[in-house]
Amino acid sequence: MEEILAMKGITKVYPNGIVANKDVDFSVRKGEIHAIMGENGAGKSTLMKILFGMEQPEKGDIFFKGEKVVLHSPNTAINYGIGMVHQHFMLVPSLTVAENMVLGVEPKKSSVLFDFEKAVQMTEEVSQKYNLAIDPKAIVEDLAVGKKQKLEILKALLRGAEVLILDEPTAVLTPQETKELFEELINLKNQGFTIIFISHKLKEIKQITDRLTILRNGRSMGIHETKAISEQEISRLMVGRDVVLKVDKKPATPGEVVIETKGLSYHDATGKPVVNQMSFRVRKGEIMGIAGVEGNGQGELVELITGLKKPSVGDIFIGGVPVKDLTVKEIRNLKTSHIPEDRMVYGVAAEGTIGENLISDRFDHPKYNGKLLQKVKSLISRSEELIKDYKVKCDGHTQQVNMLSGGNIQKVVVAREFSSDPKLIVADQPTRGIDVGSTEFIRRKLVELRDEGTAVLLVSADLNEVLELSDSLMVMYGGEIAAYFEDASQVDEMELGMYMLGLKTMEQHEMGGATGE
Amino acid sequence: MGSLFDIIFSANFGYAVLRVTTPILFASLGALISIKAGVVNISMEGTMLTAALAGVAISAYTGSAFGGLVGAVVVGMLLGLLLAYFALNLKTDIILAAIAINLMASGGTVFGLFVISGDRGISSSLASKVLPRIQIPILHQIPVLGPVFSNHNVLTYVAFISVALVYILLYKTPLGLRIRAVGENAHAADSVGISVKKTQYIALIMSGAFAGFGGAFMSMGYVSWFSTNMIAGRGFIALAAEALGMGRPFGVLLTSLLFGSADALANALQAFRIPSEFVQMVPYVVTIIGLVVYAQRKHSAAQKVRQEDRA
Amino acid sequence: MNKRVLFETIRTLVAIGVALLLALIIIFSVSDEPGYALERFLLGPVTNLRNFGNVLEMAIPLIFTGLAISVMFMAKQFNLGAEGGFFFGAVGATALVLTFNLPPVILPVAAIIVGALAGGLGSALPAVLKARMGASELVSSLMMNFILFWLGLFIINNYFRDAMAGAMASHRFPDAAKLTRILPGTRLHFGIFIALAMVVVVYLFLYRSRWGYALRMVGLNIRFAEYSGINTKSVILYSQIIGGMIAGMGGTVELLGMYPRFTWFQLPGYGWDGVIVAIMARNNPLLVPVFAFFLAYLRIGADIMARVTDVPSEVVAIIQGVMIMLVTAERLLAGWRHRMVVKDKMKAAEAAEVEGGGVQHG
Amino acid sequence: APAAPAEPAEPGAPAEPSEDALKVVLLLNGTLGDRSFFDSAHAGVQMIEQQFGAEVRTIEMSYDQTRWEPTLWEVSEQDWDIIILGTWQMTEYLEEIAQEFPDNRYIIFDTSVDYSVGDLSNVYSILYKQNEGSFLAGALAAKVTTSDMELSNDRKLIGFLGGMDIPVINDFLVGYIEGALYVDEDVSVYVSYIGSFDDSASGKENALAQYNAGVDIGFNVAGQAGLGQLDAAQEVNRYAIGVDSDQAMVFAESDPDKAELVLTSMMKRVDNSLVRAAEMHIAGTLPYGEAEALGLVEEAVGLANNDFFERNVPAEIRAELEELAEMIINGDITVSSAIGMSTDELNQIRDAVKP
Ligand SMILES: Nc1ncnc2c1ncn2[C@@H]1O[C@H](COP(=O)(O)OP(=O)(O)OP(=O)(O)O)[C@@H](O)[C@H]1O
Ligand SMILES: Nc1ncnc2c1ncn2[C@@H]1O[C@H](COP(=O)(O)OP(=O)(O)OP(=O)(O)O)[C@@H](O)[C@H]1O
Ligand SMILES: [Mg+2]
Ligand SMILES: [Mg+2]
Repeated sequence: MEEILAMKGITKVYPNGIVANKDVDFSVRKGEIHAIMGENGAGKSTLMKILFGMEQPEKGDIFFKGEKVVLHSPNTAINYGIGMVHQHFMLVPSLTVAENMVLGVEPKKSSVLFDFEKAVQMTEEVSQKYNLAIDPKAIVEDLAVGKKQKLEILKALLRGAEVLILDEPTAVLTPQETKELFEELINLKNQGFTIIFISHKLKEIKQITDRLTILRNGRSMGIHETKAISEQEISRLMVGRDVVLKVDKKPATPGEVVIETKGLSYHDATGKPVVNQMSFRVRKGEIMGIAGVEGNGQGELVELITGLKKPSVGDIFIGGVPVKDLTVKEIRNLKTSHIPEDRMVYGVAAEGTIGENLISDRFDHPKYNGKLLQKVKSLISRSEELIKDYKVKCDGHTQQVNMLSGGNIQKVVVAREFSSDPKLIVADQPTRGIDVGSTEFIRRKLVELRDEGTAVLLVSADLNEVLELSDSLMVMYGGEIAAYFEDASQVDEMELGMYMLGLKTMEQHEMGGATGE
Repeated sequence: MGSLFDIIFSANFGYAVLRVTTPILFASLGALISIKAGVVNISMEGTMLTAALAGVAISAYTGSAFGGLVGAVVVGMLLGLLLAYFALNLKTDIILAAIAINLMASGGTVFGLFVISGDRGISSSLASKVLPRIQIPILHQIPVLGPVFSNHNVLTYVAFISVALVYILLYKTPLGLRIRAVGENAHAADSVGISVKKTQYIALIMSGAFAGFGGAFMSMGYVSWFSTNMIAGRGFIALAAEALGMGRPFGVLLTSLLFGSADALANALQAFRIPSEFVQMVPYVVTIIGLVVYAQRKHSAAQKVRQEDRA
Repeated sequence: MNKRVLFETIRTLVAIGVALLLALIIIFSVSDEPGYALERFLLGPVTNLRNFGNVLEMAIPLIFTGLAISVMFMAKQFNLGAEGGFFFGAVGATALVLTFNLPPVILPVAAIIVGALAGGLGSALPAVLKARMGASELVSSLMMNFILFWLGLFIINNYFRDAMAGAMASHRFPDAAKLTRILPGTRLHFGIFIALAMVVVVYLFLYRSRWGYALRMVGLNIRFAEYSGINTKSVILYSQIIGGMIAGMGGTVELLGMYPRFTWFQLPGYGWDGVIVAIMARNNPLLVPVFAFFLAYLRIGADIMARVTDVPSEVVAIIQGVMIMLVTAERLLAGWRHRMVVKDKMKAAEAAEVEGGGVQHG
Repeated sequence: APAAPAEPAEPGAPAEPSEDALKVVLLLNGTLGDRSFFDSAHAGVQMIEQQFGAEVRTIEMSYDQTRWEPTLWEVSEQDWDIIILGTWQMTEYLEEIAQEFPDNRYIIFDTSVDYSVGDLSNVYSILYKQNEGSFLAGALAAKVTTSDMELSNDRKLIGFLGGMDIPVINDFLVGYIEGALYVDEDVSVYVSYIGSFDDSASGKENALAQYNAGVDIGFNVAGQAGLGQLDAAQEVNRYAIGVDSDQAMVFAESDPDKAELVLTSMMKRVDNSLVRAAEMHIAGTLPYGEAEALGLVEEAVGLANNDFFERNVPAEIRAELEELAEMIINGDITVSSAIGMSTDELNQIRDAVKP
């Protein structure tokens, strides 16, 4: 098979001086699925952004079908038939699917007006051709993640891409959705498309890719035949040491109830219940996992517990205290910690320094304040401790957070939330988009805290994670408890999937006492 | 002298409202376009002022009112271009750049006037032209409506028609789609090969053009000369009108009319011996009240916006 | 970091250079003695004590409004009410000094407090509207400027007007109210110390106090602040009210330092200048005086030029505008800078190569 | 071709110092080209230049208050025989600086320094009895509105368009009202304040509101903003009275139709008063250390007596105005002034004639 494109000696330095890629060689063959792997901040997205003309390399050449090309804008890349599905979706929320589809290549009618009907029609055509079903008239912000992803792929296909770049497409998908996606990818591959696939999940890589390229600290660790290389090897090449993804944890010793909800409901602006009649308990020293497809109310549930939203009906008790009417601050004072789903939106102030971000929950604590002024020294030393303990890769507490890669940003959040000796931790997608190294680290910490007697409510779309960490487990569907398992170790993935997709729902009695009825 | 009631419901009052509204409407439409593209243009005041002078000067020079209008609009666009160049290419803070433009306009126009006419206050020594008024055939005969809606300056009609045009531009054309996309998520637009910069350039230039129309109206329609600082804050009022307009052309129309009415009302109130300071406050107080009302219904509004964006 | 400082300095110098070049071109086109005009423009302010005094005098109000805007912008509250706050603060102060006759020192101090309160009052409404119902503070503060202006005029006209004065003016201030002149031959007054003290206070408030921390976090990412348990509504309130108070102080200090009575029947415009200063200073209180001085120098130099040469004073406005825009043009020389960065990053990378350490954050 | 701006001079001293020539400098706390007040003052010094071969210079300090005091200092340090400045805003600076330079001679117009603050024996103040002039304007307006002139209606309603509700403006208003009432007890006056001296559009808007309410002749006292009244007058075809300078002349050549409607203007003849002062200065009779209020007698105020006036105002009305002027001059009529009036007194006067 001939190389459809190749990158030679690519070097990229960002304006802030970060060297994202250094002399990277990279190439893909026509019709293969090629993985790019590497820790957070290894330079994967950057390399792909260069390939898609969004970033310009300082050094290096790009060859497309053997001839040297200069990709000074996404436009040129698109014209060469390169399409990209970005890690963070590149969609305009308020517009319809069809409008997003044709953005930049809008069909016209009577030569000046935008032809919406035509756009809809075009959308339908591609989605049929590659059987990726989607409603052209739906508003994008109302779509589920999986759909958004389909839309992104369709966008690329509509623009005639023959090389498809997918940046961490599975990070947000359920097993079913992932399976579906993989089928689609295989099917595209068979139609002669070339696919570049970024992921942190070794299993997936092994499952569908032909070859893989590993990046570390912006350098290429070589191209490998997927079959020929073991997971151990891969992670060693990525992290520079062996990584044990299996967290060995001893059985839980649950104590008294830390958090309990009774008939908890939340109705959104339009009045429809997003969280519906949820009653459950989490005990001291127990990790309760909540599995479920994104957008089935997990997010709202978490916000209700942490005080960001106020329940429409029902009660929440933390350590026996009703918190329904308490402020976020008061709830945090009950020793509740919260790892938010979207670190960039809630978890950090991206332009703030690491130090500032580490103290946001305790900046006003008497310990750190005089009458008028803060005790800067003690704040700084505290930050430095945390940076050390949580191995945040940075050059000091004064560095801006947005210069860290996602993995390290997440460590900053985790450091802050875990270090306030919490009685309850609400962890929402704690390891999303995080490399194996950091993932391992964060999961260990969770288990440690559990063993020290913290109650953990773990929400994750990553089933492995839920299954691996949870002592008990709950599935949410349509804002309700679709299933509850006293003992998480007894559950199998596919069965969970059924509950997650609402194909199955448990009866009250099946769920047993633990949900507190 | 009749009661306030008679005044407000007199045809003259209605006519005045439309006239007072015109310059504000132009400017707030301009502001709207720029904000939709994610670039705030607060240099409306200065741009209108400069355009007002350009219109007078060029119409006097060419002897044609239309020539003056074109000149004013072109100058408006040039200032939009200037703002765009500094904000988008040189990355000067756009608010700052706009304030600087306002600063330059207030002094520059006086200087310009002096160079052109030798006067520093008013351009009356120039034989500048005035844009024609238009009698609308049938409407003109109809009792109440005629006096209110007919026989306005041509630009007043242009302003109101522009509302529809801007709506079509933003919601029915590819360019509009791109402008909104850029304003809402520049990365997304960029990733599909839309040039964010180019789109924002276009938006700022268009907003300048509207300011140009507004300026032309001030000096070639509202009054028949240019005089220093003649915009007298209308450019800022327009920003308020835009902000109140829920980011929608017809919303902007309503809020501009609100201003126009409040202003005309203030003038009518002069007849009753209310302390003049309070009379002067009326338009601004009305705005704040409007702001409060709007803020309370924001939510439902926001959803309306979404519905229309779907269309 | 040091490299950045160096670069910033070079960039600023280049910007000023370019701006001056443009200024020269403009001056050439309007003047018969361009060389002399430019010389006056640049050196006028330092050629004699009074002129230099004028620069410092003008810097004082700019520092106050610059600080006021910085505080509000730091919290991402786009309240443009410094203009009205400044004016209304002065009105408040006038009311006080003409009503109570207190001994020296006490009187101006009381006046400044009242002025601050008046200014704070002015920005309170936009703040409340924002906190309570999310109404755009930009709009309401713009409107408040006008309302405060007319309200102020009403108060002066009806309660403190000097009937014998040939124009709208309050009665003369008692001497006890005046801020002492500190530099003979100039009008430079004690206010400069108050202004500089405020710079320090505001700095400590923003960067060393818990309220300042909360304020900055709200500015950086309000959702993060909420999530962290910060009371964002109260931040929205106090950031704007404090901003208004600082502006009000400024109005008072300017009035008592420079004027024998209240005679403003126009908004003095320092609010907008404050925005310029604040943006130039990137909301950093410590940089505010620097850019306030820069702007004041620019203006005084320009006035001198207009006064002693044939360059009309209006041209100056254009020159100022160009200067402000260029000096803050971040992208100026960006290309050069990037090459600079790349070069030594690559070096660092090579170096790191050797120890095989992490390099991306080098 | 634009008139060259104030001619340049070396800093420190005026151009080639010649011993005998009288050196006169005029400081304007505003700019030339206002077609009014400051232009009139400038015209005055130019007459002085011609009539007495003086060497003159005009400095425009612009409207920015912060520039005024420094400029006055600078000029005071240079050697001029007469330093002329104007408006109330300058008085307090002058009171301070004049004492620093006892050998300088200062003339300040349209206001008076407070001679009680110290030794100001080197300052001569010129006040204008704008209330006297306005009295005539009011009388004219009343005559016109009650007359059967073609554009006047049968309502006895006249307009006053002020810039802002401040004493100077109200001094015009008081005279205007008295004049009107003197002619006809039941004339009422529609008083509006534009709230600005720049916004001629708003000036027009307010004037139209007045005309639409039945006003058939109005008096504008609002600088540039007031000019909006002339546009309004033309639009609804009513009469207007200008102020400060001869506003008919502002449009005489560029827009004659408009000029036709400006029956006359109540002028402050700053030029006359300055020439008069210079003359007395040379003769050594100028009463420095005093303030003089110049009115109709000194021809320092008065209605513009131009062709439009001649052509459009009936002879008998003009005659009657002449008489009134005489009666004021020889004291049979004394016009009251707003300067020194409390806001309440003012309100009474305004409410009395409220339509
Ligand atoms: N726009 C940018 N400006 C400055 N630095 C950046 C930018 N984007 C990325 N970086 C830095 O470049 C390095 C590589 O980033 P990149 O996005 O390529 O990592 P990645 O491999 O995609 O990591 P992840 O697995 O978290 O997506 C990181 O250290 C990141 O901090
Ligand atoms: N403008 C920027 N300046 C500095 N760092 C940046 C910038 N943009 C992105 N980064 C950092 O580079 C990292 C990688 O950049 P990218 O935009 O690919 O985000 P990402 O890789 O998707 O991050 P994540 O690991 O959270 O998925 C991001 O995590 C972000 O922290
Ligand atoms: Mg990435
Ligand atoms: Mg990632």
